[in-house]
Amino acid sequence: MSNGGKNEGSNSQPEQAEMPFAIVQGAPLTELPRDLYIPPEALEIFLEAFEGPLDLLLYLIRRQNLDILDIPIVEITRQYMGYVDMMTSLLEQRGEAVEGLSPVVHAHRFELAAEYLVMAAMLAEIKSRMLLPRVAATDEADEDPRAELVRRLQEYERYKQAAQDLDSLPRMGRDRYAVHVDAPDARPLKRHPEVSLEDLSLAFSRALARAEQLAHHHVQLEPLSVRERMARVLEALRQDHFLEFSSLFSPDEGRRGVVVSFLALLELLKESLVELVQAQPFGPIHIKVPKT
Amino acid sequence: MSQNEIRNIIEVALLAAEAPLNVERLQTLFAKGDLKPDTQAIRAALAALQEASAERGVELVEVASGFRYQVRAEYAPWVGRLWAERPARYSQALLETLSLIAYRQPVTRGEIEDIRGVSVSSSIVRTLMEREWIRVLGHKEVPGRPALYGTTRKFLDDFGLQRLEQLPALADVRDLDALHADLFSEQERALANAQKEAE
Amino acid sequence: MSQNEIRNIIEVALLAAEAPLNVERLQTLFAKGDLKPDTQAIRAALAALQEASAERGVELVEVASGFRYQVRAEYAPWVGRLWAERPARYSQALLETLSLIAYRQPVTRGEIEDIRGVSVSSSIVRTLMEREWIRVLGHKEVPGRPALYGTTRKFLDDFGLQRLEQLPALADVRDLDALHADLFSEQERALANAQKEAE
Repeated sequence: MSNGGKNEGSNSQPEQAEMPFAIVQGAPLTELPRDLYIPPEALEIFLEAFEGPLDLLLYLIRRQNLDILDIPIVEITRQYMGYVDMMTSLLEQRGEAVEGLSPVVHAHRFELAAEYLVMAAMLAEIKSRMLLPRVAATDEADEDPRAELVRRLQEYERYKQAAQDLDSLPRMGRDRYAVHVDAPDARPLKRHPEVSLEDLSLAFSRALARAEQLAHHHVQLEPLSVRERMARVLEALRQDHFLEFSSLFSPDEGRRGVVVSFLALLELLKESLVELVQAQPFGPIHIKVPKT
Repeated sequence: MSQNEIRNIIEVALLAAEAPLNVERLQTLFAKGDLKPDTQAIRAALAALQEASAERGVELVEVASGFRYQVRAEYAPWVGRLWAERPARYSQALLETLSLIAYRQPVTRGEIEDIRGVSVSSSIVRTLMEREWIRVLGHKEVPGRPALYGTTRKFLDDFGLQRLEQLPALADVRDLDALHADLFSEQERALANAQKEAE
Repeated sequence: MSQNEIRNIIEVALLAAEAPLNVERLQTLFAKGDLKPDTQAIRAALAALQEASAERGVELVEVASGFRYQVRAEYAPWVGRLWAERPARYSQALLETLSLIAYRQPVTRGEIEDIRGVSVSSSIVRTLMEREWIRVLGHKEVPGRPALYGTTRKFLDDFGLQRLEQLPALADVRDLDALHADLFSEQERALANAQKEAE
């Protein structure tokens, strides 16, 4: 990019380039880095402005016409080591709260600075390998040392662009707003758990199994038809308090029905749930709820 | 700015706002450059919006702090279904209690507790009552007059049964061979014989 | 149940719901007794509602998890005035991380860091999780079992998308030669040529 055209790549250029970068010691800092060397007083700000060494390198390549071979690698490395020392002593001296930043934040800065350092080291390696004469026989293994860096830069640039594209999509809460209408009269519908017949009989068998484990227990069970009839008689008594004995038996139920009704009545009597009353010999028999 | 636009802006503002908006607040949405509508114009727009939703499920109402859209009362049940709570599962204790009421009705809480060997919590009974699966058939005439529980028609309906006898036979419920004597009373055998004769 | 009623019910449900509703969910609002409309009837009602709001400030759109009413883009500026606070702006670091997760899912934090050349702070991951834009899809079976991240349905909803494929196309690898040329000077190339000749 030897012509360094102004419009070129302006999309991928950090916004910060057009305005004062930061105020450092009272003076606006508008100068962007010309190489990988970052003035120590602006270190934090640079670390914020760029998303890392790849981002900075991309910027330098696109905007500053960076010539890698012109970078004084030795000097930069020395300076980076200086930052590392400085930050370490800062952390040690000031302990927990440094300008409102937690030690964690400082540790993060430290980590970032280290990442720039790794980049500097990588560039130094590339440069040294380029300068050394190649051994002819090892063509394949001895790949162009720049290739890996170029590949990484390209890959990073794609996602840097994707991030901007993503940010320009209309977003809920920023460009689009949800609408909402209250329903003051609505109550959440109460849904009941489903129970299958199988669940029910399983629960029953479990209850019975447990009852039998209690040795003293002797669970006696009448057929369901009898229990049902017992329930029906009680239900009828609840309404009328007084039932005629013959009303329990309905001819159209057949013999089986009569037997069931009779057994139910016997069971009710046995459990003292009903009383039989006969006012006079051979008079009508009545069923009623016992008085206590 | 057209009347239609003023109306649309007021509508979306009311729909997007978290709380009711009054006329003054609605007016602030219009910058001076927009040919700020006066309160009369805002009121006219509100009236037009009210009319426009006459046939819809939402209505524009005025409450203490301003105007708001809300779901008409007639449509509340559908919204309630939207918020339907995920049903919790019933506890084993509840299912056992229900099965004992079904198979042993009429039965008191004490009798259920006797069989289960643990107490039956009131909340279980309440839940089963609320579900309309059980009902009180009467009271046992013993001290304390405990309620006698039985199952309901709804219980049968919900379990796809026509009669209680269609509940799985005890034979299916568990391995009966060893326990046969315990499970079937003399009465049952008598019933079985009677049935045989009838056939 | 008339078509108009079905339409009104769907409209209030969409307006009262906190999140988009899909056709199946809308169908569940109608109990069996209501002569449950089929999916076609629901879709027809949605189309009618879409048409009915053509002239209004709200629009009915379909996003990943279903249909929702939202303020039409043209009316967003007025609605924005309702809130004093500006909507959140996200850092480049967060957006880069999010786009890497969106385009490369399932992806580990380490893989994101490899591409970005810097570590991904935990607070970014936490923010994205809190927004419910990303989720853990599983764990990569390598030492340390790092979490594999992917985007959520809500991510698509919030960015107005129905499917991941609707994301802007990822740019092709850019002008490799140009980048290469920028990176390395003429001087360097001369050196490389000299080497080649020497070989």
